[in-house]
Order: sequence, then C-alpha cells, then structure tokens
Amino acid sequence: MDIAGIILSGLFAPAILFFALGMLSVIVKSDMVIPNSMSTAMAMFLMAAIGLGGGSKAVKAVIAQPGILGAVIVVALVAVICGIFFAVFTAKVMKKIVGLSTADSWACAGHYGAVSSATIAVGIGIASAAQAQAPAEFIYGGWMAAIYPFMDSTALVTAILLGKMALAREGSGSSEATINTKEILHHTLFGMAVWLLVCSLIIGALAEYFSPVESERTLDFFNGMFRGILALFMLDMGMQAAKQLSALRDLGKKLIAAVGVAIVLPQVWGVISIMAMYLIYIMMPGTLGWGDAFVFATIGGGCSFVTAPAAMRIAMPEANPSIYLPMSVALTFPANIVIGMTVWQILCRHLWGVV
Amino acid sequence: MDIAGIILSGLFAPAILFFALGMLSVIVKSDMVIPNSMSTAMAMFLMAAIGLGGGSKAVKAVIAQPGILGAVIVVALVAVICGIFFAVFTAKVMKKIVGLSTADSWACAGHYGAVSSATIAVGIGIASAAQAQAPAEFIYGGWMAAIYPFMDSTALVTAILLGKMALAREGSGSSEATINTKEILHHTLFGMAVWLLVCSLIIGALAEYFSPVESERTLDFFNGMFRGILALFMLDMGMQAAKQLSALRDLGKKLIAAVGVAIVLPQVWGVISIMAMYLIYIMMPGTLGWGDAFVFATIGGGCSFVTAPAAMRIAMPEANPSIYLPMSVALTFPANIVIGMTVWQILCRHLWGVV
Amino acid sequence: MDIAGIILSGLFAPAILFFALGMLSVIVKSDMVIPNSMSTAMAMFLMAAIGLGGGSKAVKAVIAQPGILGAVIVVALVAVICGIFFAVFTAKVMKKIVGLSTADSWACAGHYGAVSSATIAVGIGIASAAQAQAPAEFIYGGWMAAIYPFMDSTALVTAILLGKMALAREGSGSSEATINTKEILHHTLFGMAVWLLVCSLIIGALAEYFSPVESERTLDFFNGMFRGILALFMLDMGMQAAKQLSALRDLGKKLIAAVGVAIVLPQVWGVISIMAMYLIYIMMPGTLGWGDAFVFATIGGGCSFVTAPAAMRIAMPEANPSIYLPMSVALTFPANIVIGMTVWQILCRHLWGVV
Amino acid sequence: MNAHTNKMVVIITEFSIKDRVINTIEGLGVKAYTIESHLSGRGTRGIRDDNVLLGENIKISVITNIDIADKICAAVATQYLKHYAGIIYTLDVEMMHP
Amino acid sequence: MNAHTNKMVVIITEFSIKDRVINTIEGLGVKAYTIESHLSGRGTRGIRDDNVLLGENIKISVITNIDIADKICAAVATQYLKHYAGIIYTLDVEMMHP
Amino acid sequence: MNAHTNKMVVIITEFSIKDRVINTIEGLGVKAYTIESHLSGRGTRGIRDDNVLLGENIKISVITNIDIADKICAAVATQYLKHYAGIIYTLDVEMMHP
Ligand SMILES: Nc1ncnc2c1ncn2[C@@H]1O[C@H](COP(=O)(O)O)[C@@H](O)[C@H]1O
Ligand SMILES: Nc1ncnc2c1ncn2[C@@H]1O[C@H](COP(=O)(O)O)[C@@H](O)[C@H]1O
Ligand SMILES: Nc1ncnc2c1ncn2[C@@H]1O[C@H](COP(=O)(O)O)[C@@H](O)[C@H]1O
Ligand code: NA
Ligand code: NA
Ligand code: NA
Repeated sequence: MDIAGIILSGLFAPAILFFALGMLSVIVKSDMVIPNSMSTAMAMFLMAAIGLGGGSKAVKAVIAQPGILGAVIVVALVAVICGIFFAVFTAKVMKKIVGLSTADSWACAGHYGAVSSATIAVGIGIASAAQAQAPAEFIYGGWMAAIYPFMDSTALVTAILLGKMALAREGSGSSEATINTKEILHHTLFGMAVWLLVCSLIIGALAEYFSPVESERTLDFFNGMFRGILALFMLDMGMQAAKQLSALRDLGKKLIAAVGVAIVLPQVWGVISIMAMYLIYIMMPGTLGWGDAFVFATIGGGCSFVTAPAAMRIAMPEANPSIYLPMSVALTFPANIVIGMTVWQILCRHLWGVV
Repeated sequence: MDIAGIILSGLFAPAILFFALGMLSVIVKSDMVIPNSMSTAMAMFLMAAIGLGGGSKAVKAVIAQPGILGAVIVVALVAVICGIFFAVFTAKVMKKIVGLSTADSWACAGHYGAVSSATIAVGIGIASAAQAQAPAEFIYGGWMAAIYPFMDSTALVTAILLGKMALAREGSGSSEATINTKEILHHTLFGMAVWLLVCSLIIGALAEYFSPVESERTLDFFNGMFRGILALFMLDMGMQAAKQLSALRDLGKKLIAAVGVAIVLPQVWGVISIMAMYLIYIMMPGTLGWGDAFVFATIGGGCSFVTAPAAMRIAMPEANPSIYLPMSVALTFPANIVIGMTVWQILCRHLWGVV
Repeated sequence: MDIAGIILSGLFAPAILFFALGMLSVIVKSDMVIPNSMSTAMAMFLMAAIGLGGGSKAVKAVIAQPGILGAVIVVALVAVICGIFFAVFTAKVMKKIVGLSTADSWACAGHYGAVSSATIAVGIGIASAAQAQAPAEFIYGGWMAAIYPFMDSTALVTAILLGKMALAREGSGSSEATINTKEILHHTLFGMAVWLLVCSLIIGALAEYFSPVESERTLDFFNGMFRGILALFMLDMGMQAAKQLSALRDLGKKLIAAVGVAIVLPQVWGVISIMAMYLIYIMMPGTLGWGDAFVFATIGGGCSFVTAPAAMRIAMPEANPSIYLPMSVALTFPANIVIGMTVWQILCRHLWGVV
Repeated sequence: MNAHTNKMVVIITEFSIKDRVINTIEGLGVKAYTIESHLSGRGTRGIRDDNVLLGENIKISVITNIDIADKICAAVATQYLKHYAGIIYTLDVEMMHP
Repeated sequence: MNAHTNKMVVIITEFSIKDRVINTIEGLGVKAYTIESHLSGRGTRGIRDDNVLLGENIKISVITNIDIADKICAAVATQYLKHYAGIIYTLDVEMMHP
Repeated sequence: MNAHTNKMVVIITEFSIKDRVINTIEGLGVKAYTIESHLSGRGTRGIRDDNVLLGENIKISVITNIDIADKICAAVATQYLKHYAGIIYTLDVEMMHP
C-alpha cells in the first residue's frame, strides 16, 4: 500500500469517522446521549478483548518460538523505563514550556506517560488488519498488549509520587486528609482498566494453554465484536472530547503552548518508542514485526484519558481537571489517531523495510 | 415462495414473536424489565447499522452502476413529496374522520408522516434475507436506508409548522414560552435517531470509498448482530406497546374510528409508496428491485414512535401524548408488522413479477 | 480426552477464570464496577439464548425422530418429581444437619431445588462444545433447556407453599400483610428468568417450525455471542459471590455444617439427576446422549441465585437473605462449576461408555 | 405566591416490595407520588448495595396533608417494615405549584 | 458552624424540557443547581414511567434565597407547567458549606 | 405516631471520594445513611455532568442528631471540600419509623 493509501484508509476508517461524528454531535448540540452504563460496558469489553487476545497470543508465540520470551521481557523493561522517562520529561515540558503549575504539570505527566486504551485499541486494529491481509509475512505478533500495564502503572506511580514530593517541597501540597502511598498504589493497580487488562491477560494465557478450544471460541466473540464496539466507543469518546473543548479557555494565555505540546509531545514519545523497538529488532532478530513496534508506539505515544483522570482526581486533587482532561481527550487523542497513527505507521514500515 | 409461506414465515419470524412476547409480558404483569440504557443502546445500534449499511451499499451501487445516482435522487425527491403529502392528509383524516382536536391531528400527522426505525429495520431484514436467498437476482439494492431522513424530517417539519399555524389561526396555541422555528428545526434534525442515521450514512459511504477493508470488517459486526438486536429490541417495543394500550381509553367514543384509521391509513401510505417506486422502476429500468420498493413502503407506511413523540412533546405540548403514543406504538406498529409487511411484500413481488 | 484433560480444560475455561477474576476483584477491592443494567442485559441475553436454542433444537429433534417427544415428556415429568424431592429433602437437611430455622431451611430448599441459569449455561457450553468436536457421535440433543422451567417452578412453589405451612404450624409466620398463594404463583411463573426462558422456548420452536431461515439467522447471533457474554456474566457473578462471602459470618457456629452441605448436597442432587437420566436412556434407547444427562445434572444440581432470592424475598420475608444468598452464590455455585462440572461430566461419560 | 404548607412523607425501602407499598399507599386515596430508584445505603439490616442479587433501595415521596401522612406512615410501617428493610420520615414543604 | 438558612426549590417535571427549564432558571441569575434523573411518578397527568417513549421525570433542586426562589417558582410554573407535567415545592434548608 | 425530630445532613460531592467520605462519616460513629448516585449539577466548580470522564455527583444523606450532624459537616467540609466539588446542607425531618 502506498503512503497516500495508508493515510486515507486510516483517516476514513469507521472508528475515526465515528469519533468525528461524536465531536460533531456535541458541537451541533444533537440530542444524542450515550448511556453511561453503555460507555462502561464498551470500555470493559475493549479491555477484556485486548487482554485476552494479548495473553493468548503471548502463549502461542512463546510455544512456537520459546526465544520470544526474552524479547517480551526486554520490551517490558523498556516499557518501564519509558514510563518513568515520559512521565518525568512530560512534567518538565509542561512546567517549562506551557507554564503550568507544579500540580498540573505532574498530573499531565501521569496522563502522557500512562497508556490510552482507545489509542492502543485503534493501533491493534490497524496492526492486526495489516497482519490479516498479509498472512505470509511476520508483521504483528499480537502479544504487545501484555506490555500495556508495565508502562501504564509505572508512569502513573512515578508521576503521583514525584508530584507529591514536588508539592511538598513547594509547601503547596493539600492540607486536607491526604491519601497515602499505599492507597495511591492501590488505585493505580486496581483501577478498572489496568486491573481488567491484567486479569484478562492472565486468563487469556491460562485458557490458551490449558483449554485451547474453549479459549478460541471465546476469542472469536471478542475478535468478532472488536471493530464494531470500538467504532461505537469512539463515537462516545468524540462526544467526551467535544464536551471538554470549551474548558480549554481556562488555559488563557497558555493555550497556544498547550495546544502545541499536546499535539507534538506524544508524537515524540511515539517515535522514541519506535526507536527503542527498532533497537531490539536489530539485536534480537525475528522477534518483532513492524506492527509490534507500531502498537508499542501507540502505548508510548498514547495519552490516557479514562484511567489517568480518575487516578489523578483521587491522588492529586490540587491539579485542575479542566487542564489535563481537555488536553488529553480533546487535543492529544485526536492528534494521535490522525497524525500519530499515520506518522508512526509510515516510520515503522520504513524502518522494517516494508513500504 | 408461495403466499402462505410468505405470510407464515413473516408472522413467525423471531422478531415478530418477540414483539408478541413483550406485549404478553406486560399483560400478564411479568417482573421482566428492560433497562432503559439497554433500550437506548439497542436503538443506537440499529440506527448505526441501518445507516452504515445504507451508506456503504449506496457507494457500492453507484460505483458499479453510476446511473443509479439518478434513481437515488429521484427517490429522495419522491420521499420529500410523500413526507409532505402524508403529513397533510393524515392531519385531515385525523381531524375529519377520527374527530381529534387540531393539536392532536397535527401531532398524529407528524407521527404517520415520519419514519419508524423499528418498521424499516424489520423491512430491511426481510428484503436483505430475500436478496441473500437469491443472490443471482436483483431484489434489493440496499441503499434505500439513505432515503429515511428525507421523508422523516420533511414530515415532522411540515406537521409542526402547519400545526402551529393552524393553532395560531384557532387562537388556541400555547400561551407559554413558545419554542421558535429554529429550535423546532434543530430538534427535528439533531434528534438522536435521524442524526445518528445521517452520520452513519455518511460514515458508511466515506469508509466504503476510502477504507473498504476496514469498512467491511466493521459492517460484519453490525450485520452479524442486526437480527439478534432487532429481536431483543422488538421485545422491548412489545412491552412499550402493551403499556400504552390502556391509554386508548382516553379516546372515548373516538376509539373505533381511531383504531380503524390507525390500522388502515398506514397501509394506504405504504401502497402509495410502492406505486411511486413502481413508476420509477418503469421509467428508470434496472434501478429498483422489489425489495427496494418494499423497504420504501416500510418508510412511507411506518409510523414513528420513538423520534416523533419526543419531537412533538417539545414542539407541540398542546397535543396529548396519550393519543398519539398508543395509536402509533400499540395499534399501527403491530398492524404494520403483521398486515403491512405481508400486503406490501405480496404487492411488490406481484408488480415486479416474482411471486 | 482423558480425565486429567477434562478437568484441566474445564477449570481453565475462560468462563471459570473470569468468575475467579470477579471474586479476586472484590477481594483486592478493585475499583471495577459492572453497571447493573449490563448485568440485566447479560442475564436476559443468556436466558433468551438458552430458550431459543432449546426450543429450536426440540422441534428439530422431534421432526427428525418423532419418538423423541416421548422422552421429552418423560424427562419433564422426572424434572417435576426431582423439583419436589430436592426441595423437600434440602429443607430437611438444612434444618437437621445445618440447624437453620424453619424459614431459612425452606428458603434454602427453594434455592437448591430451583435451577441456576449460570450453571446450566456453563453446562450447555460444555455439552455443545463436546458435540461440536465430535459431530458424528450423538452426545447432546440440545432440547434439555426446555426442561428448565419444569424443575424450577415446581421446586420454588413447593418450597414456598410447604414453608408457609410449616411456619403457620409453628405460629411464627409473618403477621404482616401476607402475600397470597396466587401472588406467589405469579411471581414464580412470571419472574424475569423463567418467563423469558419459557417465551424464548416457544419462540424458538415456532420460528424453527414456520420460519426456519429467519430462525437460523437469529440463532447465529445468540450462539455466536453465547460464550463471550457468558464469560463477562461470570465475571459479574464472581464479584457478587465475593461480596456475599463476608455475610457467611452470620452463620456463626453453623458455618462448618453449612459449608459442607452447600458443597456436597448439590453434587448428590446432580448425581441423582444423572441416574434418572441413565434409567431413561436404558429404557428409551437413542433418546439421550451423555451431554443431555450432563445438562440435566446442571439443572438438578444447580442452585438458583438470581431468581430464587428475588422470589423468596417477596414470598418468605421471614427468611434471612444473609443465609441463602451467600450459600448459593458464594459456596454452591463455585463448588458446582469446579467440582460438579468435573464429577458429573466424568460420571456421564462413564455411564455412556465414552471416556 | 400563595403556597400551602404540606407534609412530605419519604419511604426508603427495598425494591422488591415497591409495587405492594404503592398499592397500600394508593389504597389510602393517594393519587400522586414520586419514586426514585437505584439508591444504596446502610441501616440496621446492614449494607444494601445497588446490586442485582439483593436488590437496591428505592425512595417513595408523597406530598400530602398531615392526616394522610400519618396514615401512610402507620400502614407502611406495620405492614412491611418488620421483615423488610426500610425507614420512614416526614418533613414540611410548601407546595408552590399546583 | 455558622450556617445560613436558605430556601430549596424543587422542581419535578418532564425530561423533555430539562434544557429549557435550566435556561429559564439560569436566566434568573442562578448559577448553582443539582439535577436528578430517571424518576418515575404519578400525578394529575397520570403515571409517568421511566420509559424510553414517554420520557421520565427529572428533579431540579436549587438552594437560593427566598426572592430568587419565588421568581423561579413563578417563571417555571407559568412558562411550562400548563402543558407539561410538573410540580414545584420549596423547603427550608441550612447551608453548612460553603 | 411518636415521631422524633432529627437533622438530615445532605452532602453533594464528587463520586471519586465516595468511599473516603463514607469512611470519615462512619468514623464519627454513623451506622446508617443513604447514597444516591448519577446526579449532575452546576456550582462553583462549573458544570458537573454525569459522564464517564469527569465523574458524576453523588448525594449522601444521614439522618442523625444535631451533634453528630455538626461533626459530619465539619469533618467533611475541612477534609474534602477545599479541592473537591461539594456542598453540605441540613434540614429538619421527623423520623417516623423506626
Ligand atoms: N439514619 C438513616 N439515615 C439515612 N438513611 C437511612 C438511615 N437509616 C436507614 N436508612 C436507609 O434505609 C435503608 C433501610 O434501613 P434499615 O431497615 O435500617 O436497614 C438503609 O439501607 C438506608 O438506605
Ligand atoms: N403530591 C405529590 N407528591 C409527590 N410527587 C408528586 C406529587 N404530585 C406530582 N408529583 C410528581 O410530579 C410529577 C408530575 O405531576 P403532574 O403534573 O401532577 O402529573 C408526577 O409524575 C410525580 O412524579
Ligand atoms: N446552590 C446550590 N443548589 C443546589 N445544588 C448545588 C448548589 N451549589 C452546589 N450544588 C451542587 O453541588 C455540586 C458541587 O458544587 P460546587 O463545589 O459549588 O461546584 C454542584 O455540581 C451541584 O450539584
Ligand atoms: Na503514554
Ligand atoms: Na411514514
Ligand atoms: Na436445582
């Protein structure tokens, strides 16, 4: 497929178009409302599908080629390092370039370091479609979803702990009943998304190993519904994004810098993620396809807007949700699915020599 | 298939039986309750499925046979004319024959002129099943769903504007904070159903054109689930219908005329719709199959009971919901899925010479 | 498949693992919450799927082999007898061995006599998977779901009526506005689960007979989604089970006996159920496969925890929900899906001579 | 505005007896009330979560005169609240419309 | 704590006019309110079930001073409650925070 | 009926601190309360929609004596309502049962 084809078929995929429709619905003040329980159900479905698929494919891959386990471990380590690195440097950028307060900078750090389930879902959709269209080639191993929690939890915990310390140094920390480190770790690890994902990964792996027939039948359901649910979920996210747009006003004079950073920074994190994968690909040949690197870019470049806001609201109440929410859902997410998906895909294909 | 076969397999389709079960559940006072958010989710699914399928098939049809575009435009024009005509004459019939008040007559006009998503969904189910069973023949082009908004919005706007004018002439219009024409148009065009449908049509068309592989995978989800969701949705509608039955008492002496009109009038609108399609079929050969005419009949004959009540409640508060709601959902809808579906199908097959 | 294989692939099926994950989620106090309307939607889906499949397969089986109708009737009669027997003896055991109060004993009787939809769903999943893997053999006729209401309603009505009489004898019955027998029967027969099941059975049968093509397309949806929805439903049930665990404290010194009975008794009822089926299999050869006996064991051994608690709360308010709820959902259900499914399956395969 | 002072009776109880309580109240001549569902809470019968198994709490509010209010309290308390979880309280409200 | 007594105005009406009623209230200078949805009830317009077709009831509560309270009652009652189902009542509450 | 006058404390705040507020209240010896979820509203922290991202409002009601009521108001206001959206108000109710 040529580059124009990649761009067009990416931009006009139903999921992206539904996101645009969701934004438009709010802008034209349509009466359309997506029930909250439907949102939750779709989010749960997507996390379970990502986890089950990842766990099952990880077991399959390791059985077929035991050496892959080494690559999985190395990639997980890289994810941990990236989680810390992205969080720390996002905080710096937010403070120095955008001029946000200490609390807001570190809250954003958590968001940009953590993983966006919607972004990785779109990425997995693209990578597995590419693999399905070229079954003979090795494009996407499918186990990359198992890496999600490593970067996500690391980044959130890093941002919250360092943020709390920075606030304490400033003496501006909340004088209120403070939430302790144990509680923070708890909410970070047992929040809906990452918990369901981790458990689904384990279930997917166990079922694949011990009960492959049942496992495959259950996966059929999740794979069959994945694109449809993702499309409707993106409709919802589009509505959420548009609702946050107006809050951007609160940024005042910092708006332009914030918009720029929200669009560019995740592209950089995505490219760094790809480079890290490329190094591993060079050093451990045959372990990673371009689709794997691409999905890792959606992990690194994605900016959480469902889990992180919930965790930050609890752990860092001093930070203003009207800053981190619109930046993540109304600026970075659309930028990622439009620009990021295209740039990262082209870069991966290029590095792996398949244009 | 012979006529008895058409009737039987139509009457005993799961969707129809689930509707009957829904009515029965309310009549026997079963504890069964369908959560509201599940109703909304199913309604949204159906509109998205109808829209995506229609948009995608329209693009496919026009690409395969560019001349079809002319037919689409002509059918859309006919739909606009029908929308006005059905609304105006329904109002007349409701006022003269049933003896309803001016407000109630025009409210009913909006309902009978507008499109019933459940009715068109059943119709599309039948037409696409017939096409699937005879892949070699040309039965149903699939783009007829794109015509929905043309008749729906036209009829609603016509009924509301003319109704408001009639009330103003009578001097009986609401003295309350009145809703202006702009707001009426807004609620008519951006109400959940028609808005989601129009956007899905556009998404379906764009995705089919630019991203056919992704589009097909997403459509697989919607097509695969269509019949099942429709069956459960009909269960819900059956419950809603039975709940409205008792409100029919409010009609008092007008009850018999109301029942008669609620059953017969939509059959007439359906037959007129078929005749219009037949004319186009004669004049533009090869553009319409009998399934297209049949689906158009379910558009014309269908009587809205989700969108129109919501729009009328906002735009014409003087009209009594206890009249238009039971007439549409508890009388006309069952009549249409039992009598209409049979009569219209037989008429279409007959005119197109396939019995 | 050898016995170890049966055990392992049963224990590590996704549905079972999701149940464990659900329990774990509550134990680690994860933030995960399943919306109530999603629970209801999944429960409704499962009942409709079980009913439609059962009704359709019953018609298919009788058409293919009219003699099967005799077996269906005999099995239904056996189910009625089992319903009475299981209820009466459960009450005895609960009173004599566990030492529960009269009200609590009879409330438990209703639960253990009635049918657990989650248990039969897991059973049907196993039986139909076995049949699908060995299409040439006769393992599972598929109509056993039609037997569900016979045991369920009988057991509930028996337990409520005999329980009320026992309480009246003791003079300890509720002095409050009492609910009469008619109301009890109403809630037992028209409660969500059994009503939806019965209606789906009838719809499945009628649609299969008169509208086989439509029927098959609708069943495709329900079958395709069955395993996936079941897995997510089991996640929910796991959470419910864990939430009830702490209520077991209320049992005080009766706890050990209660745990023992909750685990062992249903195994006995399951084995008796299998023996009854085996007798019929001997006397009416060719009517029952081992899968049929196995599903009947999940009917007999299953302990209701959605329908029965609701019915008992209304009909026997004197009984303490903190006793019957944790026993059924937190003890018996996990015991059944782990021990029962294995034991019953091995016994059935053994009796039918297929190991 | 010419408002009239009234009593508002509020019943918080189990969902499972909703229809019966409404029947009892309507039997006292009450023709207007509001129902809120999906409440959770804690009381003498422990934690009542809004979950599928145990059922949730509901809240029935009736604005009426003091006589009917007393009758509602008496009837509901004696007929249902021995075995079913529930509380009843009243407060003064001024009806502004209608 | 130094609490200040206030009026709470409660409006129970149809979901379909939610946005318009909120506009009207905000037009009177009100910048704070709470909305509860999915109520069902019975009144002079019959039973209003929480269902998809007829739409449910909602409850809008505004804690404010007595003047604004009166204005809200008057505005909402005259502008909406002739054709739409709904009641308005007020009660005394003490605002403890803020 | 022999009713006893009580205070009802009502807290409207963010869903995200539900468990912590309940802990605080229970820490004051309160063993009974009712929680309503899925409220939306507007206040000094802007519009709080019932949506998945920002989280909704909840309403916690406690019927108790005036002393505990004051303690609840003080504890919740100082511990949570600086950074989290929320209001607290009280009203008089008569407990009819139990
Ligand atoms: N003091 C109280 N304040 C607020 N709500 C209460 C109180 N007592 C009981 N409730 C509510 O009433 C329900 C039933 O109470 P109980 O019958 O005491 O378990 C509880 O689940 C709470 O929702
Ligand atoms: N006396 C009342 N007590 C409690 N709620 C009421 C009362 N009257 C009306 N309502 C509520 O207000 C809604 C509209 O009332 P109406 O306009 O009288 O039909 C009803 O559906 C009830 O939810
Ligand atoms: N005056 C008021 N009347 C009713 N509800 C209020 C009022 N002020 C605040 N609220 C509710 O309390 C929530 C939090 O308020 P705030 O902290 O001021 O943003 C709002 O979202 C409203 O739901
Ligand atoms: Na990231
Ligand atoms: Na029409
Ligand atoms: Na049983």
